[in-house]
Amino acid sequence: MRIRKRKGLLIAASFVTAASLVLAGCSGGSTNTGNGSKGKIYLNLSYSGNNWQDQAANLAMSVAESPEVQANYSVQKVISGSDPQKQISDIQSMIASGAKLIVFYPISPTALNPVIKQGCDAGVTFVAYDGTVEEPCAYNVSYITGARADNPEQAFFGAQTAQGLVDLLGGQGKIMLNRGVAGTSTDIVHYDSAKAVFDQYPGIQIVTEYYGNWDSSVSQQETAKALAAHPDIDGVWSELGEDGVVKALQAAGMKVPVTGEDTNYFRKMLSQGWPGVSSGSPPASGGIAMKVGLKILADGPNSVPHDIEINLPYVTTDTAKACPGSEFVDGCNFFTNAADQFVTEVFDPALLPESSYTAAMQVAPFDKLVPLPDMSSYAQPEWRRIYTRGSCDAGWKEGPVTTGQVPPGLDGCVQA
Amino acid sequence: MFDDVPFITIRDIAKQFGATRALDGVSLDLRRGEVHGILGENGAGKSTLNKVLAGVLVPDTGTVEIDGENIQLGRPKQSRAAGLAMAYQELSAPPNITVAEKLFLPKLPVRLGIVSQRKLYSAAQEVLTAWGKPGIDARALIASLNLADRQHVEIIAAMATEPRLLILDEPTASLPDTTWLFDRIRELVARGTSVIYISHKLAEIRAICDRGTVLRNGRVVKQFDPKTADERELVEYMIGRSLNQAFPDKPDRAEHQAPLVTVTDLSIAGKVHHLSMTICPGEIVGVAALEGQGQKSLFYGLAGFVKADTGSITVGSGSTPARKNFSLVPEDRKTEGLFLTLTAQFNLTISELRRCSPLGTISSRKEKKIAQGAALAVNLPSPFMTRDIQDLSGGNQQKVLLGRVVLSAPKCLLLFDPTRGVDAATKVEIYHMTREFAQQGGAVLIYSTEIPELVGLCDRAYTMYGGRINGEFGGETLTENALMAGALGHGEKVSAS
Amino acid sequence: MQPVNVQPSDGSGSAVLAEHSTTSRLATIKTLLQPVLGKLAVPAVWALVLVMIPLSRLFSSYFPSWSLVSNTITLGLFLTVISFGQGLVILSGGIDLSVPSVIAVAAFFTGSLASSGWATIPAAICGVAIGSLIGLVNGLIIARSTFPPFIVTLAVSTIGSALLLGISAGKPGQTAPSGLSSLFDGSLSIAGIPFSAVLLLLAILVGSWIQFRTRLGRRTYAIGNSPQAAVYAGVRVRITLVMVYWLAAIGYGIAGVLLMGYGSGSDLNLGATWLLPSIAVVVVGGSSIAGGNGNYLGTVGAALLITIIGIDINAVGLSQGFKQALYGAVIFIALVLGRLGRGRE
Amino acid sequence: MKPRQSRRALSDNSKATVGIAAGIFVLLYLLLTLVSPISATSFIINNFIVLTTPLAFAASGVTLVLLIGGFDLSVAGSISLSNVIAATTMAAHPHSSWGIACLVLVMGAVIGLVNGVCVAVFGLPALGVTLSTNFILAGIALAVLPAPGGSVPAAFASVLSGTIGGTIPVALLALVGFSLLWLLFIKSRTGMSALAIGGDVKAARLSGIAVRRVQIVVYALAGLCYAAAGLYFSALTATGSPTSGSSFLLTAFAAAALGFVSFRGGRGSAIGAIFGAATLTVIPKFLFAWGIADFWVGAFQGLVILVALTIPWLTTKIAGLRKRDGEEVTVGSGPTQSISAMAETA
Repeated sequence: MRIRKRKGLLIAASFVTAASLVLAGCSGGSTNTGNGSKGKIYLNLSYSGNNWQDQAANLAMSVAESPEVQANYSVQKVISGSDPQKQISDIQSMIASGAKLIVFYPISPTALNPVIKQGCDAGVTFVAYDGTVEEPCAYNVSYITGARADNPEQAFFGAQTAQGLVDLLGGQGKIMLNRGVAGTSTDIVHYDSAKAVFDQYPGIQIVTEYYGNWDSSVSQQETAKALAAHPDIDGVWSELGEDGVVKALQAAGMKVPVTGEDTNYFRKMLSQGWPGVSSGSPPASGGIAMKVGLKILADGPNSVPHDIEINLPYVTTDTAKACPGSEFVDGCNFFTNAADQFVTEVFDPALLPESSYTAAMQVAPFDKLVPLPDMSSYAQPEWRRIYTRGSCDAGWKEGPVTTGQVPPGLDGCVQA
Repeated sequence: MFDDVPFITIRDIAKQFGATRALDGVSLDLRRGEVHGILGENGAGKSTLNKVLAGVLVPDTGTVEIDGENIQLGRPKQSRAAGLAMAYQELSAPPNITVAEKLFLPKLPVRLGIVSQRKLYSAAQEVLTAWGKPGIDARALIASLNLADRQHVEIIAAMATEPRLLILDEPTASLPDTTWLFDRIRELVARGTSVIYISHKLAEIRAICDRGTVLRNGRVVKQFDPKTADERELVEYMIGRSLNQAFPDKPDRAEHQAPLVTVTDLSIAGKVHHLSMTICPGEIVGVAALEGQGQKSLFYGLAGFVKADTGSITVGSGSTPARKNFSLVPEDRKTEGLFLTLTAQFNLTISELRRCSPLGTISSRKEKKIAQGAALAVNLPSPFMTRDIQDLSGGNQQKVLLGRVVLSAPKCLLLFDPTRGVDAATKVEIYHMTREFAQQGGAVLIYSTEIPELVGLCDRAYTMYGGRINGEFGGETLTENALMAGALGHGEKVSAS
Repeated sequence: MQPVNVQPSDGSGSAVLAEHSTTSRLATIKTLLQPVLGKLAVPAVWALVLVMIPLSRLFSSYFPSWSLVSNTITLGLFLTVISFGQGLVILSGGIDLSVPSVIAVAAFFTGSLASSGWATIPAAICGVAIGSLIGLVNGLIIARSTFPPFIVTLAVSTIGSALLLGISAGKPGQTAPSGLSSLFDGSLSIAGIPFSAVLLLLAILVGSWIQFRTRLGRRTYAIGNSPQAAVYAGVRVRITLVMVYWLAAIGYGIAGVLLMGYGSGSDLNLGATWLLPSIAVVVVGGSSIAGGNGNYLGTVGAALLITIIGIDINAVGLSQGFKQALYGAVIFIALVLGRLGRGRE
Repeated sequence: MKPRQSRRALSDNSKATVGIAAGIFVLLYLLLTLVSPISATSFIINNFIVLTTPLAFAASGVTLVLLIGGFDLSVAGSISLSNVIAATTMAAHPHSSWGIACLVLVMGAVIGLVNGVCVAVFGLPALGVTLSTNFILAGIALAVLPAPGGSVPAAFASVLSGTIGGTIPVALLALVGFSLLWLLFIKSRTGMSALAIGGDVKAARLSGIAVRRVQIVVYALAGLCYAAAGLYFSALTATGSPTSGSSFLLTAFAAAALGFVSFRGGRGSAIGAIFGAATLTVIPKFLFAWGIADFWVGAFQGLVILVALTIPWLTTKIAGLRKRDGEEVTVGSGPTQSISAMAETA
């Protein structure tokens, strides 16, 4: 028995060591370690393994690996996972290895503040995309408080999609809310701004709220459960994962207005007449954040505002239009043959014109980078600062914003 | 030398476990400085009694008084405070602590809550030397000690507390000899300690005890003076029936049959050294040995659970794989034999599932039929089949194990101390079943801690010492004294006639 | 039938020592209650399931409705299939943390094979097979060593997920083959009964057949009860353990494929939300967390019960915090009831 | 630094395993400094120790419970709750942060006490109880603070994550202090009893140890460790997050495994677990420096845990070889070691 057991464990141990050698070997080549001379740029993801993150990272890498950037910078992609400690540790390592620019998706708006402060003091430029961080020295590039391109007053994804749903229902009806991941500030911002709109219409009754975790599969399961309890609902407000909501409605044989973010399947349904509004977080922000970072390195810290708002996409049933090939031509906004969960907003005519479906699907370095326009028009108005920085600027204090923003009365900052 | 007013009075202690009454109104008196022997078979209630006295078990009824002061039973703290100390048979020392800790547990010498290492080890070494065992290292881990030393530590831990009542439960199970123990007992007794000496070895009780009591099925059946009591009469009180008709009669010796099982030059991992033996079909062969002489490795080796270094085991014609021919009834029912929270039927058929599941699916009809068959063979009442095995008595549990083994119809049956913790009536049944198995042409190898059992049941017996066979006895030479001598290591190599 | 907690015989090995029960009165009540509660765990869970249906009226004026039942069946199906595997592993005395990564691997390979031209069935079989490799590796390491299953399944599944992330180069999105999504889009329902009801019935039959009616199932009970006694009863512990973890992973793989069909698409976090419920359901179903006894029918009942509770909570829209606290409370109550049922461990 | 004691001292094998755990960490960190020299500067070392401390406390708490043969899954929920309570109350009363810290520690101990009572007095299975308390605590944390927020005053945070005189990290002092407390604990009566219970609970009860009392104390101390981990995490991130503890559920046990704590009880040291936590924290840095930062990181972490499991087995093998001539180690009336080892599954 003693002899057999030792032999068995030797097999286990050798299996383990062999596997690690194999991994070490083949992984060596996959990431290009920067050499000494060039400045170091890092793209640091936290979540991974879903379409949005993958497309944003591909666009950012497509920008960073373009020839003109490779001339004087080397770039490395680091995946930290959903453990705040791990992202803190990785950022510390990047700072220690002399990073110039870190473009990152923060796991939390607050947990990274101390380490970002350390980095800024050491001369590192931090640009956060989609998620925001409260540390002042970092730049935020996010759509969360963004306004619609056609009307700068209509801001906040939650508020605009809520308003869209109310308009589709004519101000009357029972609705359900499919929220994101509980305990995240992004979810709270969307929810509060949407609630502020719904509260202004007595005819609208919110029958239930549930958490789809920004995931199509979970959203579909939770929506199916909710539909069992409320088969008489008239509309669904949703964050990411709205394609799951639509599939649940289709399985229940219902066709009611749905508002949500920008998955390909949802826009395909919109184009086939499903009533709803597709707005939501554009993966293009990854590419844009990289370009913003490069501009800061080239033209200095004040060349761009610290708080950048990306326009809030807004596609309705009539404006949903399929793109013929794999390029964005004359206002088309989704691809017929793309996967259901492909996130369509990978193109921004002004800030990321080089973008394309192929660059979003796998890294395709852009041969010519279009310089960024004057970013001051994309600066976040002071009265929305509290949503991304957790507090108002100097000279401003918290209070309801009544002018210059629709819908009026949302929390924000007012002149002190 | 002390007045003979009773110092410790134990009044009708009773304890019921489910179906069986382990203790049925036991009363005892002890004088100061008296060594009182308690004699009884396995399963007579001896250990249950001392666990009640030690406060680890709560009796249903009964009181204990030491020097007139009543002890609240069921609280180990109270029993220890009242000056009572225990040396358990199953060696109550966790393997990962040191000798010093065991000696002082549960009252480790502390300064401000912290046990000072230096003080602990030096005090422990003093105790060990004081009690005649300087050879044991106070810093050693219990796991690194051999069985004898472990038993020494267990006994010294109890004695060192200078108790008013010391209880020793089968203290010599792993000791090479009794001289060290008896000297220490005499020293303690001289200082006024009363001792309850529990054993099933009459010779020891005769040597050390002032008075003796025989326990059977939880009741006091005989008080005796060890010096004068007649051995045969005491044994009959112990097993509650006349000695001879306990065992099935042995067939006349079948001369020169070809052996069914031949073991040649077997050695196992430093435990068994170049051992050879034979078992003929229809023969019950016994093994007598003290604890830890390699008999366990021999039995488990034959059953195929321990790999042999050298030597060969052949059964019948060729040396077919061990598992088919041997079936083992393991030593400790609870940890090695039974699936406690499952039903008796599950325990019965677990080894022979292949026969209950013709097309891969177990058919409950076939399983029930097979289980009934086995239950009949070991005459286990059928309503027990659906009860959880932990609800059955020790005897019935052992019968289930035997039923499982009979079911797999081995050529050779290996019984390792099968009657340990079994009531007297079931023991007789087990003896008869073993004989029936042999009569059907099977071979049986049985190890037992009780020499009289081996003498009564076996056709032939070996004695083992230090992993080697040092004696073979059969027919007239098969006597208790011969087996005991062989087991103790000074029997010369005697070949059976 | 009297429950016994201490062996009457003495001197036979280390007897299980009774705790000092406080008052004898409490002891007698407990001895009366125990046998009743012990055998009642499974029917109790199913009774609760039936009680919850009318009770759901409290949560929504539309309950109880046919859509409640069909949703419970469909969503309960996934938990039933996953908790079969987890239940088998817990029964053998271990615990399996590789649920999420096996689900993700199986779904990913099924999707990618289907999209590269394979027919649905072979793609699904191959996907499940690849996913089950994680379970096979778990079983091989656990059977050959004395490492704790908690850590082994954790380590192997971390490696599995990382390999999947590497192989898919972060591009996890897979669309389900048409055959699969038809399972759930109502097109296959027979007289209004969703096809998943048929799948659920199939899962219950196969699951209980394996646990109660096969040699593997019996041997798992034996190993979970006492690995030592299993060895001496001639049970080949090693091969059985390898089969247990492998079969469990096949169960998770099948669930992954079904989930992919349900959502007609998947990403790498498809299995993330199923690990803890799979353990909770086995506990609530009356199986002992330490292994050795358990009943798959109880687990299935608990899976449906937890699904219905999920639907009711969802109908009222409780905050996530309250939901999690309630979840913990349900497990705790099940533990206490289980404990009373089994008497002294 | 080990006092010269005979080989067969109290915990000779756990001293050896602590030595090996420390050795592995030191080796990896030296390798790290070779690959990225900057890691040797005191600033980076302080960063590293502050980063390791929460995991070190969590792993020590888990080790305490593993030592007595129990299991504690409530590590994640307790850390989240402690972090959330600390961040919200300190935001409201910034100047009494140290008082609040003590309150949080007491709260952690009380939570541990509840676990201990359920396991020891009611005899509920430890895995089941702590699984349910984990859910309950995580739920309460989410209810108290629905989204990341709150704040930890700079004074409190900078003390814990700062250095004294620019060189000696406070976190290092905290860990060294905790290790001394651990050495005292393991030498105390309760500590030794805990070790004995882990070895063989029945034998411990027969030897007169108050098993219940020790179990309750151990679970309470574990709760205290988790609260300490939560507090240090608050200092590290200067804020509260309702799901901050969720990643600790698995990393705490992995760190214990890397610290060679036995999962079957009776063997292991919190100091080993602290080095295990340090090793687990240095791995991502090491992989980062080596250029493996992409998808393969997770694979390496899983591999390291598996390799860590084989090392204690190797040491016992080597120790076993040295004792070749010694008497076979038999455990009381049980079967010989080799037989039980083969069939043993955790």
